[in-house]
Amino acid sequence: MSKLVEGICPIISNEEVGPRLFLMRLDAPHCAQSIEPGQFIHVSVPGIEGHVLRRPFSVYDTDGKSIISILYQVVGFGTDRMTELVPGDRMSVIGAIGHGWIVPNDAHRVLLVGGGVGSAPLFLLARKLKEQHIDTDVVIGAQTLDALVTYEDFRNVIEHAPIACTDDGSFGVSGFCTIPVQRLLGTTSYDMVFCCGPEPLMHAVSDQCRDAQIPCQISMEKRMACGIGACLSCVVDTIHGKRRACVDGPVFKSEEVVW
Amino acid sequence: MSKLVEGICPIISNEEVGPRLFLMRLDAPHCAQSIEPGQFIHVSVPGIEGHVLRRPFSVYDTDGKSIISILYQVVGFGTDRMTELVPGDRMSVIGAIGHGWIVPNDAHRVLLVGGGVGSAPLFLLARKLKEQHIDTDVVIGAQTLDALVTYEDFRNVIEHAPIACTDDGSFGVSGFCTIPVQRLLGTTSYDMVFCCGPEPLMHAVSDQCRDAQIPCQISMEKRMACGIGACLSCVVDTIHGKRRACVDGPVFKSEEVVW
Amino acid sequence: MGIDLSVNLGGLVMKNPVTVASGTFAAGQEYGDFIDLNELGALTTKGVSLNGWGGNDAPRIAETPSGILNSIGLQNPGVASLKQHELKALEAYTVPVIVNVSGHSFDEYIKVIESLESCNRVDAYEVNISCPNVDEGGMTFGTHAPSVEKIVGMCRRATKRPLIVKLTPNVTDITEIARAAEAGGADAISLINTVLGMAINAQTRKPELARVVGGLSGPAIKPIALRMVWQVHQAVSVPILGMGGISSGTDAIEFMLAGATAVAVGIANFIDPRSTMHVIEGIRSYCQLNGVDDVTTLIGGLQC
Amino acid sequence: MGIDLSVNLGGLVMKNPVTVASGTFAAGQEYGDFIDLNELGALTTKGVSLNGWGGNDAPRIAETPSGILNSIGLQNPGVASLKQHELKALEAYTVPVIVNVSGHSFDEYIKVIESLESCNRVDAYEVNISCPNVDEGGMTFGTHAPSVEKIVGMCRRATKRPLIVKLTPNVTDITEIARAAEAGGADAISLINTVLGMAINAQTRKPELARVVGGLSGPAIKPIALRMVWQVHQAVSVPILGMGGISSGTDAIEFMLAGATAVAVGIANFIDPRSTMHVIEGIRSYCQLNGVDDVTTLIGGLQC
Ligand SMILES: Cc1cc2nc3c(=O)[nH]c(=O)nc-3n(C[C@H](O)[C@H](O)[C@H](O)COP(=O)(O)OP(=O)(O)OC[C@H]3O[C@@H](n4cnc5c(N)ncnc54)[C@H](O)[C@@H]3O)c2cc1C
Ligand SMILES: Cc1cc2nc3c(=O)[nH]c(=O)nc-3n(C[C@H](O)[C@H](O)[C@H](O)COP(=O)(O)OP(=O)(O)OC[C@H]3O[C@@H](n4cnc5c(N)ncnc54)[C@H](O)[C@@H]3O)c2cc1C
Ligand SMILES: Cc1cc2nc3c(=O)[nH]c(=O)nc-3n(C[C@H](O)[C@H](O)[C@H](O)COP(=O)(O)O)c2cc1C
Ligand SMILES: Cc1cc2nc3c(=O)[nH]c(=O)nc-3n(C[C@H](O)[C@H](O)[C@H](O)COP(=O)(O)O)c2cc1C
Ligand code: FES
Ligand code: FES
Repeated sequence: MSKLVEGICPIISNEEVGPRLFLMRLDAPHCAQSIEPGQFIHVSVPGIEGHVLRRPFSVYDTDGKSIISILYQVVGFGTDRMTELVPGDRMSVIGAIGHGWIVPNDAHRVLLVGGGVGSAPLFLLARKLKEQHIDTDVVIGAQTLDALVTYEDFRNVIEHAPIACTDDGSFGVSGFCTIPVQRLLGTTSYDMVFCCGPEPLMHAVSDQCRDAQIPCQISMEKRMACGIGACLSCVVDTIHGKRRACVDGPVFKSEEVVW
Repeated sequence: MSKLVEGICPIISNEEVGPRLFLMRLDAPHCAQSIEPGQFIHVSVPGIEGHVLRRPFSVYDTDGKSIISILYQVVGFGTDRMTELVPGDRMSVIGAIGHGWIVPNDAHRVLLVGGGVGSAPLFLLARKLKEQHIDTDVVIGAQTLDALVTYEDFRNVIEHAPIACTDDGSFGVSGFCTIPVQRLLGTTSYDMVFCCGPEPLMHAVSDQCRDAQIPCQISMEKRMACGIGACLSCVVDTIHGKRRACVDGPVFKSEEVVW
Repeated sequence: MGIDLSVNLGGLVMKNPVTVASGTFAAGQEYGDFIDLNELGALTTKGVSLNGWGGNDAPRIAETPSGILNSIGLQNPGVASLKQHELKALEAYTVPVIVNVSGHSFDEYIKVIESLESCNRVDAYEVNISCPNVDEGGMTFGTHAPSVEKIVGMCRRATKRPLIVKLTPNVTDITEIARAAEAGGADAISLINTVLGMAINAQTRKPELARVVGGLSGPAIKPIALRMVWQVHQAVSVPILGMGGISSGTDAIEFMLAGATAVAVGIANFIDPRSTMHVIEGIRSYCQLNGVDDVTTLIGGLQC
Repeated sequence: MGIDLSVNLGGLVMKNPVTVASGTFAAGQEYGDFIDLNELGALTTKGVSLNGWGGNDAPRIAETPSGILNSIGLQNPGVASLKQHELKALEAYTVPVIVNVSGHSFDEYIKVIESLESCNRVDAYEVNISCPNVDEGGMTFGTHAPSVEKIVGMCRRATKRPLIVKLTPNVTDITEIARAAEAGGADAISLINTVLGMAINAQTRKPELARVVGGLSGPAIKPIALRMVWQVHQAVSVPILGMGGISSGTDAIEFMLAGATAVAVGIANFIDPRSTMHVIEGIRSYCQLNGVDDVTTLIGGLQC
């Protein structure tokens, strides 16, 4: 992990892209130039002075020079307030933080599984895999079609069309991501599965991978205070003991996690 | 005092009119139609959720139908946040609250003394005095000329030009309001003096009036919680015991106040 | 679905679990412009002493992060005045009335209650034992278990009406105090009163309150209040009236899950004079959304 | 004007009054990207026990109004590991180091101190007596004056280094505990540790923390902390290290006016990793603006 920097970053755009889903672009050269897929930023949302913690968000995309974007879902006070921010407003951003996805040197074919906004930290990975000419399948799920906001982005980057799942069957597979994942694991020999989403999904996919004997990495979402490794708030139980999601993760090998 | 109402009021305009001085116009028919000079509103500033109290402001002016305005000085967190509000934003407003200035039926000539933003609650009074054809002198003070923002408004309403004082002598009398007040009390026979401003000024003017045997009313600024008479936060020591500034005041007869 | 919001707080039947925190609502009249007082589960009046107290000097309040400090000092005109004016005015309403009782000596509490026994507009007493106790050398009654048991026992003998005892949070072990109150005969326990705090103005180098220290309340203390309600719920069998930073239905539900039978809305009334109504509506819609048809099933329902 | 910001905290000389609150700063390395650790008045490390503890299950934090609850549970790798790694790494710095010491028994505290006596990178001890005490049946050491005097006395005999005793605010009378610490031989008193609290998720009906209860800190508790510093300043003659919600120079000045000789920045580090530097700068500019040329003249300078 490179040196951490805090920057006061102007917002470039902040658009609603789906139900309670927003894409925010920030001018954050200190992150844009060093970001690795799977890393996150820790932001201080302006105007929530009674809520004292920063909020962590995966970096969704970057131009590699100055702009980064995050894809966020409105779930509480802070994300609600974020929707009110307009271009020119500023946020303090610490980043890029954490250990991201590790692509094995000899990988030929991999599977990406993203549930809900869990697909956010996978998009930069998809780009990187494309650059490295690694054959990539993508399974993404959402409650409804209009929440499947990353579909087009993935389709533009990877060779095969992403496999979509919707809880309500409004598009693609009807049901959870685990259905197509099970099928793919049975038919394709992957070198690695990368998964992010709600914890039950990650747990299920980890089990599927273990049964299929395919290595899997997952990105843990734990409540974070400092976000830089100092407070021990964000621990994940692993076979090596408690590890900090912020700096020892957020990406962990699924076989090391104790659920 | 008429029935209290809470209304969610759109902001019509919010302009900087002097150093750290702003004039905000609100669409508040429930206040505009019933307001009496010297009454105030108790507002809930949006976006200061870690600061839990409402803020009280005197009503500066009204069109008598739907619009009221307040003249506020930036002194802390809430007023600072208020400067960021733009037309269309809304504030919860309780009002109009309190007992305002009482103009004696037989008054012929009166003196208004306003120090700093203390001139705010006096402007509606000046209008009323004009309607009632009561001869009115006005003394207003500020630190500097550019903070003397109510000067023009008073001049447009009252017959005599207001007497201005500036601490730095940049306009009018150099020094505090008490200097011209002393002179006027010696030369003119007033039926009532109405004074609002910093507590030391009100105390001094009260003493001057007592010595000159002219009745005086002052408007007390006390920290307020409920603003409607329920919590006993805002008490003023009077010869009748403790009285609530919010509903028993904010205007008190100066001879009743125990300093 | 008809949702039953009614609760029984140690003999006091409330049609919904919401009352107000003493001292934030006077005796209700001031809020009459904003809400129908009869919609409350109960109305709790400002603390009353025998002959009245003048209270502390101003400034009496200071704003702190997500809270306020107050040092009103239990200003009140005395029990005779309460009966003559406020309780008389409340005859126009049907809402149950809880009278909050203060005293500086064992004797004063009893005299206040005795004076109120003849008044029909009193449905329950809330005995505030956070006052400095002259009998025991100025120490607050409520911090010393034997004093608590003694004062509660004396109050118990003075009335058959529901007796709610209000505890101060400024103690090492709230369960010890709660058990003493229960042993003394309390029908219910009310908590928490304010947390002792202080604010300083760095510029003037003076305290923000004339009285120097004051009582902290509001959202800032909600975690402390919830913890104490939960601890006391496990320690005693009498019902609990929970308070401390409640401003929404969700807050109220949290207190009920922790073990409160009813809740009181305090400084939220200052922020929004209709807070109590929002809390009641919030409880009702929580029940609706979660298929709860009897609100009492939530009491102590925390899963841990 | 040269402003003298240096203070003497019970024998520990600090070039400015600002350290960090134990547990919010690890042993400093993580903050090295943001600040120069040598600019701190002192650096206080995370609590260490003899053989290390695993701490509590996650979730370990919850956000509350103007504060956070934590239930880290003093996770630490043990004193040997601290010496080998963190204290070794601190040899590259000149900042004075305060090591925060934890234990579950009288004996454990002493063993931790004894183990650290040989290490030159320790400039003072801060003994955290808020842990559950196995010797006295699980009750927290810090809530019982005789235990406090005993444990402090034992630590005192184990070291000649400055001994700071850190008190829990969860007591009826903080001055009684502070006097016991002074009697036991403390060179300084540190306060406050976190206030016991709880948060509940109404939707899941579960506590927000796996451990159910946790410690409240942040701006929400500042009024409580200020009040206790002020009370203790009047009760003892040893210097005080004040903390609880400090995030600005103004906050720090308030604590010093209340009686603190030095201050610690806690969760403000999480919000802004440069907080400590802002606090130091804020103290300096307050002194400049107010003609204070020696910061120690502010200590206990409250006018009331
Ligand atoms: C490494 C990491 C990467 C993340 N990436 C994304 C992303 O790309 N897009 C996105 O929409 N969300 C992401 N999240 C979740 C996001 O941090 C939360 O949704 C957000 O903090 C909620 O804030 P709030 O104020 O709206 O909610 P509140 O409920 O008010 O938050 C209260 C507290 O809980 C924490 N919290 C709430 N939900 C979560 C959660 N799911 N995970 C961790 N902490 C939480 C908040 O940070 C805050 O401290 C990520 C979380 C982590 C740990
Ligand atoms: C009846 C009345 C009428 C007022 N009319 C006006 C007016 O027309 N124009 C104007 O600029 N100001 C007026 N004030 C003062 C105004 O209320 C305060 O300046 C404002 O509340 C400061 O809020 P803040 O958040 O910026 O300051 P902060 O310092 O952050 O406020 C902290 C707390 O102290 C209170 N407070 C701070 N200063 C004062 C004060 N001077 N008087 C009372 N409470 C205070 C706040 O309301 C809040 O509760 C009036 C006050 C009263 C009581
Ligand atoms: C201004 C004020 C006055 C109070 N007066 C009393 C009182 O007279 N008797 C009493 O038992 N509690 C009194 N309290 C305490 C409240 O009833 C309540 O216990 C406390 O405020 C916590 O609730 P809250 O956080 O919702 O305000 C008072 C509180 C405030 C803020
Ligand atoms: C995450 C966290 C961990 C803590 N760990 C310790 C500790 O190991 N030892 C200790 O004495 N205090 C510990 N504390 C308490 C702090 O040192 C401090 O007393 C408290 O947080 C109040 O300061 P604040 O409000 O500025 O955070 C911890 C606090 C937090 C938030
Ligand atoms: S959030 Fe502080 S260690 Fe991970
Ligand atoms: S502010 Fe509550 S009585 Fe005046």
